[in-house]
Amino acid sequence: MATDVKFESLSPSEWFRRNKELAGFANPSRALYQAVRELIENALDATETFGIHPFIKAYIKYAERDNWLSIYVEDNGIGIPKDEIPNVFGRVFYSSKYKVKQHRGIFGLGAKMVILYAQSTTNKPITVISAQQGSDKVYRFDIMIDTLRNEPLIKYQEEWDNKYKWHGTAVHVVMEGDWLKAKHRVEEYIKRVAMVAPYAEIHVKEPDGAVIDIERVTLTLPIPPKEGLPHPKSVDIEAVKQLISRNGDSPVSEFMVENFDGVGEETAMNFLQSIGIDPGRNIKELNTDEITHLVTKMREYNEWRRPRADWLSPVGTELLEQGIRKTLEPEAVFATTRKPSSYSGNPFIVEAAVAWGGKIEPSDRPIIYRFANKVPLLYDEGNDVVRHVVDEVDWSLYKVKFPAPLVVVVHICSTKIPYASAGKEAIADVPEIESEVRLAIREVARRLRVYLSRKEKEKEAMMRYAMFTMFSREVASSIASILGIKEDQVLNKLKKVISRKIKYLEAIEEVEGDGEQQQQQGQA
Amino acid sequence: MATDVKFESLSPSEWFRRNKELAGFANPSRALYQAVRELIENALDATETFGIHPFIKAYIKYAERDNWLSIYVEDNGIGIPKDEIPNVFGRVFYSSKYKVKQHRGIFGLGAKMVILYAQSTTNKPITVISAQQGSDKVYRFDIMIDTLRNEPLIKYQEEWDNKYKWHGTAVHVVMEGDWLKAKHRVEEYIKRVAMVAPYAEIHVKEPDGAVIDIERVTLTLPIPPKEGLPHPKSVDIEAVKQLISRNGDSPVSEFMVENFDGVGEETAMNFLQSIGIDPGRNIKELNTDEITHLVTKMREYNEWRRPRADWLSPVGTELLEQGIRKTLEPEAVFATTRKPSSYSGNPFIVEAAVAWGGKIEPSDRPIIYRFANKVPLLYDEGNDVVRHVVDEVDWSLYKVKFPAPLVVVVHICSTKIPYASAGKEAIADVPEIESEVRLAIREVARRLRVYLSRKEKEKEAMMRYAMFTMFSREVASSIASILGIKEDQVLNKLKKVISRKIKYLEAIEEVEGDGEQQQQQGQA
Amino acid sequence: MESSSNSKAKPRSEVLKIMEGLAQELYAQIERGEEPVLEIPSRTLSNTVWDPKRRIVVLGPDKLKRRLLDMKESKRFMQTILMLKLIVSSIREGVYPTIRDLYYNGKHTITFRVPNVGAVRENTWDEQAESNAAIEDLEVGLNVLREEMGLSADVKGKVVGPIVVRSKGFEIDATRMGDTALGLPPNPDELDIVKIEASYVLVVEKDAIFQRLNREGYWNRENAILITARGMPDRATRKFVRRLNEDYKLPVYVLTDSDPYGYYIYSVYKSGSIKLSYESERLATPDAKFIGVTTSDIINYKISSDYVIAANERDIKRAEELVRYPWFQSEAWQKEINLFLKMKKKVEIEALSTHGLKFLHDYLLEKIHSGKWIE
Amino acid sequence: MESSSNSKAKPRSEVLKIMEGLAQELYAQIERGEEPVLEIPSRTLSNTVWDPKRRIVVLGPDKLKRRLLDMKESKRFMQTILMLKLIVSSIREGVYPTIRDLYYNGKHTITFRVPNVGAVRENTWDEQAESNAAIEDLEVGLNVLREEMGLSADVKGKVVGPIVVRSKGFEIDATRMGDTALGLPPNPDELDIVKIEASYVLVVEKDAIFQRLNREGYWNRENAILITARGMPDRATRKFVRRLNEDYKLPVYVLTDSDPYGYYIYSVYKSGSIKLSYESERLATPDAKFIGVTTSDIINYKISSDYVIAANERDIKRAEELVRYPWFQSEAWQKEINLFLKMKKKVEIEALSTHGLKFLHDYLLEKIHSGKWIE
Repeated sequence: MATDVKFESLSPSEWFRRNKELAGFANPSRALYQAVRELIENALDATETFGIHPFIKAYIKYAERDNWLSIYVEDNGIGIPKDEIPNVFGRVFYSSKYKVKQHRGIFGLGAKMVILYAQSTTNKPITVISAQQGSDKVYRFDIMIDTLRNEPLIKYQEEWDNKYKWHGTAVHVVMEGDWLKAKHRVEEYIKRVAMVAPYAEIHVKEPDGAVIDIERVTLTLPIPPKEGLPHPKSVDIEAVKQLISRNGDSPVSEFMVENFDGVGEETAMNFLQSIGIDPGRNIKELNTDEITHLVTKMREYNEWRRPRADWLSPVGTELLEQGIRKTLEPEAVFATTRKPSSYSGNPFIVEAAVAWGGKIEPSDRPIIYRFANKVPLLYDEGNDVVRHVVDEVDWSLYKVKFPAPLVVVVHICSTKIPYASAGKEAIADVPEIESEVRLAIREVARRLRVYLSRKEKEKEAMMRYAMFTMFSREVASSIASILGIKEDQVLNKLKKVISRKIKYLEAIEEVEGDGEQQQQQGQA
Repeated sequence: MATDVKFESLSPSEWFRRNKELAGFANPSRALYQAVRELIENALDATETFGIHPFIKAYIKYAERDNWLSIYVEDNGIGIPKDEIPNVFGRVFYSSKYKVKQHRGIFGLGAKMVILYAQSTTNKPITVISAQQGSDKVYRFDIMIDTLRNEPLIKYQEEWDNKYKWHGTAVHVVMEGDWLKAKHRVEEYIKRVAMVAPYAEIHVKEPDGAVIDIERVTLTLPIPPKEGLPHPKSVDIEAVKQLISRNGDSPVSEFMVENFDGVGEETAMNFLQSIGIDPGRNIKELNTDEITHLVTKMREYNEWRRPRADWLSPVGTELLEQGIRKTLEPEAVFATTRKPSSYSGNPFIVEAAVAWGGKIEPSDRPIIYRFANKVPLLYDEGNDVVRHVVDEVDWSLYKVKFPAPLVVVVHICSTKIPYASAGKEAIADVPEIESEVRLAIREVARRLRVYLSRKEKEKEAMMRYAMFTMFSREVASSIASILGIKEDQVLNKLKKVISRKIKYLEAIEEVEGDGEQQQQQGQA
Repeated sequence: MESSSNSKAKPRSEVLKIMEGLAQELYAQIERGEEPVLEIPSRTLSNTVWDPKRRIVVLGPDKLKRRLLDMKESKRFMQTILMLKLIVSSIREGVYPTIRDLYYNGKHTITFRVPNVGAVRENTWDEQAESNAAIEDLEVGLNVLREEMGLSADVKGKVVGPIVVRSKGFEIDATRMGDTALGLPPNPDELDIVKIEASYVLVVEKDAIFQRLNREGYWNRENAILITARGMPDRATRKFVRRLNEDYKLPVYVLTDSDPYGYYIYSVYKSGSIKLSYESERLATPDAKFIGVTTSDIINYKISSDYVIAANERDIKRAEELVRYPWFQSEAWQKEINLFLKMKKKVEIEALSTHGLKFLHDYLLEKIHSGKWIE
Repeated sequence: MESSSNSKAKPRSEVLKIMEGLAQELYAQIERGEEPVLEIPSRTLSNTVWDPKRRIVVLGPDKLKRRLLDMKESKRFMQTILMLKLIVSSIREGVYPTIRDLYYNGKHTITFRVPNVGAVRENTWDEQAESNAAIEDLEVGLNVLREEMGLSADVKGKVVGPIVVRSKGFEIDATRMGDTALGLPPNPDELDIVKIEASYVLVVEKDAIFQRLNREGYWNRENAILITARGMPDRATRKFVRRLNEDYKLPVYVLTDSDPYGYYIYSVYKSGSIKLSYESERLATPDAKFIGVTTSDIINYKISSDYVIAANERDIKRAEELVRYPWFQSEAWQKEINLFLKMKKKVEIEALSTHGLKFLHDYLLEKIHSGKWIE
């Protein structure tokens, strides 16, 4: 009498094809924006991460049907090994980015979703052309995904001599899309990418003929991130079990030193003794309960060294200022890169900048540009920790009165960005990050205050001279009228008094100004 | 000179373990709420969908460590076949719900995420006990997931005689969680579930000793949804290709009639001729371009029958009213279930209700309860189509003046709910849905107006009598004072005039009232 | 509710009889078994008519019937009759209540128990606006002014200059006040004018300007009666100005700030307001002439933009109303108001002091004696 | 800026000399090469002192030095001296400007070109508040009242009753006004009081009540001088009331609504305001007695809750200020204001009419003759 229920298993690619919206491919306009974005981020990751100045071409055109678009993105990156090309594009959950290291993309899903969406809507394969640095050949693959098996289907394959020593990757795809609705999003995205990557050259051609040419402003590149180890506070039991099954044939203390960041020999010994596990036992011998105990305590223990930030790649104060100067053309900009910090074992660095005046339009509250691992966050600002912190700041302390031409830029880079939602557009209110963001903003705000104060003071001195002279004239005229004498007779005498007074006041301010500066340094 | 980059492939379960937040398991409080929710939704799907009155027990307790919680959820559903139990709980992307049919869960991910989260944080297996209807045995499995292979690991297995003819499924899990932060969310969730499932009995025990007892109010069950076929407007090329490879050995016309909803023989012929494909050709013979052409046109064609709603299961007007009456205790409630409609080939039904007065607290705008496929939506209301529509309504037209004790309940059921974000908390502004929501709300609002009008009119008649008498007394007293005569002398004569007038007015209103009612029917 | 069309002041005894008559009429209706009905000239805008010959707005022929047994009118009916009683009592007792006194004197709560609803409570009136409306109903319905009923009110009017009046037997000579002034009584129709030798009447919006002109000897030099009511004139001041113009044919000149509020003050002296048109017949001075300050004075007298104030929303709105008033249809006024609407600028009397503190006198003489007024 | 402590009225010629003296002093400073400084008694709250003997607030000994060459004070210095010139001119020309006249007369824009900034433009003053402050500075700094300087202002005060005054040679007998009243002049110190035979002075907040009492023969029966200033009294009315009390020892009774605004009106007659304490010495009547309406009258005279008005935020706030005023520290006043703060209820004079339209007279007689006033 059992009710008849059928069960079935889906491959990851089939599952994501059915649930496209979960990866941001909800409708033709969103999908188009997402596709451009995924391809450009892959291009950036393939270049600057390896010390190459990015030179990216993105051509978007209308294709054979009304609502079909062709997207072509080419980079000058390190290229992909011939044998890996089909899997990198044709197998969901296949990636080089599953590492403790800062990447733009991290889910290993982006490029595959582009293909899945394209083949579902236009039934056309994606074309990938790639050559590694120094490769004699250039390889081309036309790929689709066999969604039932989560495997690449190679539709066409070709190779030719690499005459011009080209290296990089070019991707061409035809998919359904809605350019009119996506245009603004795409353009805003490119503009913001340029803000944190002033060393990149990006050329975009849009279907309607518009062209965006982002020129390189500097040859300086940020230092690429290194590949790292997980920090003991950031792991879960499952991850440790995997490490044990892979590398597990050594004493527990050695296992810990070799497999985790922030664990020295002495720390490992102290820790293990404190939780009652013999450091000399082979890790293999621990039973389930002991492993549970070990990991639970690892996450609670507070004596580990901080996670290293070597696998992070901040933009850097100078590049950030250059990028902002170029994209916003402000009167002044002040940026800072904070020291590394961490939350739950994940290292992160906060960078912030304020830009003032120039071509920035005054508005009723600060305009915010947010970035996470150099990726611009365009939506859901109200939920973001940065907006919360910026709103809390009492800007009047920094001599800013709204409406004011003020932009705040915040970049958070981390091996794991804590997004507030799966939409990946807002960063959650993690206390450690909130605190760093606040300190970073305060630091640049203080420098803005010094700048504005100086401007103000110069203006004040001029105004004082003007006021004294104007009002003295009026007073001289009144006294002269009452006493029946000549105005000049009074005024000339008054002018002497004024110039003595002004010299005196300037001398005083010199002294006070020094005091103020010292006080500010004390606060910083 | 090629840069050394390593590539690796991840299993779906490993991928989701690393990206828990994408499935709503972002932190201990969110994960606890999400786990309770996934298990209760599975329990409801296993019961009412198969004509069983749900009887669900959910016990949440503190476990051996401070931040560990034990969750036990038992239902009286159809049970799971013995052989399927390990896969259903231990293999990501394995489900009975990948069908064109309304379910609460649809991703086939929920229960697995609970296990993944539990084993990652407490290293304990999940315990599943299940028996199908009429089964002689009850089966128990203790399961973990081998995340590297996406396979269930059976840690323990047992079976015993089903002496009490029990059927259903019980799940027990121990996981990290934050009850204090999750408590409010869990309770609000249970309360809202009860609102749309008045036929369910739910008992919840909370770690702090609190108990929620949701009693059954009715024995009526909504008609369970049937399993359906996809509508031609809702498919993509990849899906059609899969259908062809599975069922593809028949003429195109026959293939269409058999595999799609809303396609009769004549429609299929007309369609195929209009796009230039010979209906008699075997579907197998179509080449890639022809399939692309076929599917593209299928999605554009407007002559298909509307998708059927047989695979939807609305709550129903009566049950909805009962549920609302029970949970909100209002003075009056009016509900409606709209006729099925569709967007992009997906059928949907909108149900709406307004509840007024009673224990509802007056507020400055309508309080909204939103449901999608009977799942309460608790967050992100500002983004939801329902909030937009409710805010647009000019409630004064319906005799509602704020602050008012007004609740609006909207339930949208569909084979595919168009969520505005991956957070699954807000429904997007799809024009077809927006329009149905507006019509549904207007319909119940009109009934509210009739109710409020009648109440008002009865009160008015009483007030008129009171006013005439009161004011006549005052007038009689004044006239008597001026003329120096007795008040009664004037008043008694006036009273006669009043009673004649009142009878006359009532006769007139009888006639006017009929007119108004006719007018309202005209609008409806 | 029949009304005579006689516009002369009535003694209080005659007023009493008229009011008692209304009560008798209503009682007669009730005795006949009829629903009590009050007939009152309608004070709606649509029943407000411009009388071009008399140059005032008057009430047209429309009357409204107010019924005791009509939900919309029942309370208002009761209020009118309650007020009738209150005023009748005050006349009989020989007191002179203010309209606020009457409001309190008549305010009380009446209650009635209704089945299924409970006790219904209703105040005879809540706001003074309601008791005031009842007084207006009686004024219009019986053609009797509140002053004739003996009601007291704020009186803002002050007078100096060549006029001698008698009140309650005492003669007051307004040329012999020094720096003080004669404060007008609530019902100036009761003043006997014993002697009047003025060439004209100058009405000044602002009290402080009135004081200046008085101290600086203006009326003496000009043989003029100087009057102020400190801004918007009360009824007594309007009645008095009208009397000087109507009975003694004295030209009346009005000096206000140059802004729509000032124009409106002039307008009230001249013709009343549309809303209170039932008063116009008794209170308006259609002959009143406006001597400034006008918008074109800003240009003609070169008043620097420093002393000119930007008009606000309310000024503009008021000017847009004024320009449509029937008594502002003269070419001169249309020009002035439209100029204002174009320039959107106002200026105060005192701004003339930019040309020196004595300039005000020169300005007045030029306006009055060179015929530079408008009307 | 030395000031004499003489508080008698000064003739305008003497005032002129004092003002010229200030200009001479400043010029002397400038000739010596010193920065011009004005020394003015400080009008801050901290320099406002309660003089328990005289029962008024007076300015304490603090003086502020205002410097021409201090950014914070430069403009204010200029404004004060500009105003000095304007008033000197008006005295010399024999005109009597209002403070608004002076505002316009002195308002102009001064400009100056600054390198790198451009033309800086600044008005001598923008708001009348600024020119008024300059006048106050001169009054305090020179110890000369604006009335003595001959400035004109709105005068709201009216008087009737047994008093004969002389102004500019004319005698006016306030018993012989009938229904009219004597309007006070801007500077009542210039009035000669020829004859005064009253038993007391009754100051009434509301003009309409004043009219009622006048028409109903109150002052005649009571041999009292009746005064009103229509709400908040102007300086002239306060000066006049003070003179009747100080020079002729007449008791002064004040009748207002029962609300903090009414109490405040009484307070202004009695002691002035803290903010304008520099006026108190010249304008206050510390002997003035309050006869009501008080909060406890609501209970004692059984005024129904229908006629009682709920106090609003502003009332409460004002009462909380009043209760701390030094001249409200008597037991009776503390009781009344605290009762108000407890009940949060106000009531108007006219509410007494709930006991009949003649009840007001009974109330006044009881309050005055049975000593039921408070002070």
